[in-house]
Amino acid sequence: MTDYIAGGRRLEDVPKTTKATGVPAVQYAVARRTGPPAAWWGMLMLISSEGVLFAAMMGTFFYLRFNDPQWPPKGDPEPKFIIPLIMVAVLSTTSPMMQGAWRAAREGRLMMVRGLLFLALIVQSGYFAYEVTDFGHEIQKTPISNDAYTSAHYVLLAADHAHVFVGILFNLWLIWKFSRGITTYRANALQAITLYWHFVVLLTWAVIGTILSAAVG
Amino acid sequence: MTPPLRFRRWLPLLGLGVVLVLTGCDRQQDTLAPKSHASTDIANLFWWMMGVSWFGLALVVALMIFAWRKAHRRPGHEVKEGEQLGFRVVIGAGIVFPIVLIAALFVIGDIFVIKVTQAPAKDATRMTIVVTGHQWWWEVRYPGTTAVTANEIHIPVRTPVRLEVKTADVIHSFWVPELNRTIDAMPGKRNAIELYADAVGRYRGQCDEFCGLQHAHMGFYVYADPPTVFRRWLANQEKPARTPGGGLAAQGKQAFMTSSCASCHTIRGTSASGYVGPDLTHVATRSTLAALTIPNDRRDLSHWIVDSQAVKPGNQMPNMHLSGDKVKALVAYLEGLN
Amino acid sequence: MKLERLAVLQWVGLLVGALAWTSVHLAGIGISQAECNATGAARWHMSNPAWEGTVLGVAALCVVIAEVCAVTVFWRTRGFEFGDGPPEEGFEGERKPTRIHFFSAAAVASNAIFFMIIVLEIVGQFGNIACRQS
Amino acid sequence: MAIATPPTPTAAERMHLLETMWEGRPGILGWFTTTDHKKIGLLYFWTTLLLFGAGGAEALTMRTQLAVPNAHVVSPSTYDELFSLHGITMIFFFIIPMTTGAFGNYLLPLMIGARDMAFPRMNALSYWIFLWSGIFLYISFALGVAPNAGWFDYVPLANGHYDPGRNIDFYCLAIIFNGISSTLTAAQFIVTIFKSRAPGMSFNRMPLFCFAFLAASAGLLFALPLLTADTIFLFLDRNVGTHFFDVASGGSAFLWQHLFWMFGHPEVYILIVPAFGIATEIIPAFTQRRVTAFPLVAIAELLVVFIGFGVWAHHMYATGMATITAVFFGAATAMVVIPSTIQVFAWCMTMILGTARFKTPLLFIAGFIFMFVMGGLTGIMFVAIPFDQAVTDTYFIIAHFHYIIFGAAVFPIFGGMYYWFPKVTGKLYFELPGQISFWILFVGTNLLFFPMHIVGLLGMPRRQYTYPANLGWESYNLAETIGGYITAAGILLLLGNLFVSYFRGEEAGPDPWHGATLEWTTTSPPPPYNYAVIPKVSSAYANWDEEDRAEDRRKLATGVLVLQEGHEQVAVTPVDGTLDEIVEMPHDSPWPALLGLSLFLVFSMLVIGKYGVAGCFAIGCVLSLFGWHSKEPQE
Repeated sequence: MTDYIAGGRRLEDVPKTTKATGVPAVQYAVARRTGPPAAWWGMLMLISSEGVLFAAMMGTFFYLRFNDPQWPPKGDPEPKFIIPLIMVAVLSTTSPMMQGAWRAAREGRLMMVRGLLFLALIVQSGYFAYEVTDFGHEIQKTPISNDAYTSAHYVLLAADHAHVFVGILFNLWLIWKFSRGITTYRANALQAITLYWHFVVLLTWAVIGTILSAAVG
Repeated sequence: MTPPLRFRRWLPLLGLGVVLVLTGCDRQQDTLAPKSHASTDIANLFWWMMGVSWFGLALVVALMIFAWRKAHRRPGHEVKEGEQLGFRVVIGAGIVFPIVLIAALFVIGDIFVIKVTQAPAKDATRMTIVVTGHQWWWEVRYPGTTAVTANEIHIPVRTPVRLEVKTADVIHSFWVPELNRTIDAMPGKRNAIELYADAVGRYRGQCDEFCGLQHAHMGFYVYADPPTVFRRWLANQEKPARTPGGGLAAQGKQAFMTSSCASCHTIRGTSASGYVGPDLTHVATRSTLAALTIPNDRRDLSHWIVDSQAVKPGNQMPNMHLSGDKVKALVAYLEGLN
Repeated sequence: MKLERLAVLQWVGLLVGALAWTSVHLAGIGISQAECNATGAARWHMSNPAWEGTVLGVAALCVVIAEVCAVTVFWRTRGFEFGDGPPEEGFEGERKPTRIHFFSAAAVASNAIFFMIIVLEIVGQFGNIACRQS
Repeated sequence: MAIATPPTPTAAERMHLLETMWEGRPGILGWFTTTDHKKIGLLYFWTTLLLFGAGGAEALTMRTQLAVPNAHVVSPSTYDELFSLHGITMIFFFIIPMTTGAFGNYLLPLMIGARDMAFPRMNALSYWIFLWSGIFLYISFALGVAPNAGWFDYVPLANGHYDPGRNIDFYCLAIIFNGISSTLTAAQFIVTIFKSRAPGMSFNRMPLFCFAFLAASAGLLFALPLLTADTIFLFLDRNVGTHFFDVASGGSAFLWQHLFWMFGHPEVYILIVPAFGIATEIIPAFTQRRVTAFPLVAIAELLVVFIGFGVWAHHMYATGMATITAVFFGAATAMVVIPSTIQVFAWCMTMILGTARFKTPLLFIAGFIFMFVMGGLTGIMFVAIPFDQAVTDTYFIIAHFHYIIFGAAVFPIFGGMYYWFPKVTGKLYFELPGQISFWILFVGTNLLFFPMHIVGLLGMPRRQYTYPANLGWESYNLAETIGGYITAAGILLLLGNLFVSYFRGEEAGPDPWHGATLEWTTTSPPPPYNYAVIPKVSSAYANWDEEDRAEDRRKLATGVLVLQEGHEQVAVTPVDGTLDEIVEMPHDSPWPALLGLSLFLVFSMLVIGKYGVAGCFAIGCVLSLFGWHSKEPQE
């Protein structure tokens, strides 16, 4: 009777990950496992689905452009350049923050995790607050019902902002969780949500790129 | 592709019901009774494809029957026995063979046959007809002339005609199975096909894309006339409507112009110039009403005027509550518009 | 060849062909749309055949490379089970390249299909009149 | 593994521990809080069966209306609602939830030797969302504002100007609502297949059933967002005044069709690939032979969905796009056939090389192969663009895709019902009525669908509520209607047989067919923890590997990998299935049901335009999510 498991791993080497609570146990468990947890894979699936959603919306933007001799059409303002780019750059800084938080969690530095999460939350909320107010102003100046261009433009932006908002909710929840100590379950969540934020940052770049493309060519 | 007459004789034996397709009596929309080179090519393509398909089906069924017989002959086997044979068959019959066949079909269909069925080159035809789909009838115009009619298209026989299709509201689809393939009337786009008829005659067509409540009642006729007849017809259609000499018809005209009819229908040469319903300038020359829903005779015409919603529920023409003699007068007037 | 390298080649064989076809399929459709669309033609003035020919050719090349990898791996791992076989000797502990063998066999078939699609796309491109409405 | 007779007292002890650890709350309430994939699978089964009844009733009503020319069984507007609902119901509310939801949920964890899905609570959530979306759709029917522009909802017919009622708003929201459920299920399955397989089940040792469900899930995951985007656009066009599809303001009617069919064609393969999976389970069991050409069949199941993403515009050949655009789709359409031919010949060769016992399940699979080849061959005809353009939107198309969707997708579902009935209920069904039900169904469906080829070629367009008498269509339509009723009778006999068998059938025992895969190693019905020992797997036909099963029994005696200390399951590396970690699984939870309900409220507020109220309910959703995650598995 062998205690080997397929792949030549001894049973006692296999960590009981989600049972682990408290810094040392979690550190041990997470270090012992070779691949990312199911939570990370689940998030990967959901964001790849979301990715297709955004691909469809950007594809729509360019497809409609094929049919319109003038883009943006008469009466619609050219998209603003500088500020949006700065804002995305700012949002991008939260990506390394989240990564850092996840690393700190792996190394069991709990205060570090809380600090970075909080910092990221501040930046993200700032970004979101600005973008939403800006969105409000724009849509009052040039209503969404102007033409196909404004429709695609605003829907794309709104969808992106919605994803930022969901990310903010995630982080609020994480901070609440990590304020009550660490478990592998929370560490997994942090790893997954970090992935989500990397995705949102990429997404925002893509969306802004699509929208600015209206100003060129 | 050459019309394989042999196929017509023995292929039907393979497909029980398909026999009936060939020995048809009153089949006016038979894809497989082609009356033009385009639809002939399509039909032949189908016969070849169907022939090969029956062989494919027979092969698979034979394999399954063989499996059943074998299991009875000598049950029991060694689990991995014959794996190589299995692989060979799957690769040969499952990959190589179909790839060759289907690639050939692709080349025949999408390189050669499509040259006949796709839109004709801009200058390939001497004549162009513009058909506009409405909910639920067809408007027909002859560019370069003032002729406008509805639901009944006349073309000179054995003359390629460029037919351009557009829509006034939703997506419709222009389809005369015996003359050519389907072509959609897309918003903001003008699609074209070639309309050509080998023989003098009347060909039935129908809207092929779901276009709302009365999609079922959106048929039309294509008349292929001898050139002289066609020219006479077109010349007549160009004329403005004849003014009735007097009597009942004159009252009818009066009624038409004063009632709401005039706001929806056009009668060239009068004040009636509505665009909602069909042009009635020569309505009496048409054999049917409401896109082939009812014949164009006195009884049906008056029924239509009195209560069109009962005949074709949901159509754009409201029931206008006219007195009996007013209706009589209108019918008399319209029947005179030939 | 080392097992790790075979594993890498196996993934190349399995994924590169699929990736190449996906990209060329979308790119080719996009190019034809851009060229055969009044607005697009007015803006880009690109020669459809030249562009289509290039992207399709490159994609075909990628698929061939993938196929070569797949065949190599399949050949190097011949003699192993695909994995549907009975338990292997010494299966506990060290692992045999059955998975690599399995996926390489799959890749050989799939790349053949992708290659055929691209061939047909090339035939369809150059056998038809550019921008004629179907 | 003979669970019924534990080898040693200690083993019995362990199994008792597992029992207490895994069994959920008893009674009715247990069904609302359950996270057991088997219970959820059964919930899915009964719900989809109900909706199948609805869709079937709609179909029969339409066939009755079309039995004779110029009939007045239903009004034109009702007919439009009927064919729209029939399509939507059968695709989104019967086949997908029946295959992925019912069969997948119940069987997938069993086949990969897992104790539950990777995310049990999310699994429950997808069921509740599905249930509520079904209720949402049929509320519209009850209110007389059911979708009435077809399941394909082409604009401009579906926009506010030509369809002012709430009908299409119900369509958009029902599709999005249901899409959430399917997306969650798809992600769920992929992760479960990646992470929860039994140790040693590397990809090349995974049952073909799992490959099929992997393919279907991937298809759903990447296809649904396209439809979601499309329906969002349509909803906004109708309610917010955007112009995505409004040609006058720079929109495009083609855009809807492209996005719709980018989803719609992969959809077709999503419908039939699980059926392939069922076939690749039933055939080995009833031929006692491994499916031949294993790697080719496995990749074919994945390829058919993958290439299926590249053929969408062959639904749009009549819209008059450029020929050089169309040929791209023609080429892909030509070669997407090959994976199917691979499988068809692999199935047939397996039957020939093995010893085929044509019991009811295998009969249904044989019927499935016949119908699938039939529909596939008419499908190949559409490679020729001119022919497609000649018969598009006629009954020829209806015949083609009903041979595929009813013949190729639903027949295996029926076969699967018979095949796994002993596993789920522990009883054997009655063989003779089973075979009779097959022959009735086979005759019925062919009588129902074959004449459609002919009326299609005779020029009968789809979606017309009646037809004139003088076009030579009458006899065929009458035959179709008769076939429709025969089919219905066959389905009733099938269900009746299973129903009676449930009460009167004899005991099945754990493995009545000597089936190939793991689920036959455990009791029928399986215990809440599925397997007393995480099974050892060294081939794709684990139940036939006697040594491994013997070793499992020894492990149970020695307690290796029994994991009775907690609510535990193993997690492996995605590709090679090396044991990686042992994770705590979450317990029963009421939150998924509550979240589903509050989502239902959100959508019903959206459909009547009360966006503020919808927002309030959305906050409710967020709160129930917080509540959901307040309890961690290990707590």
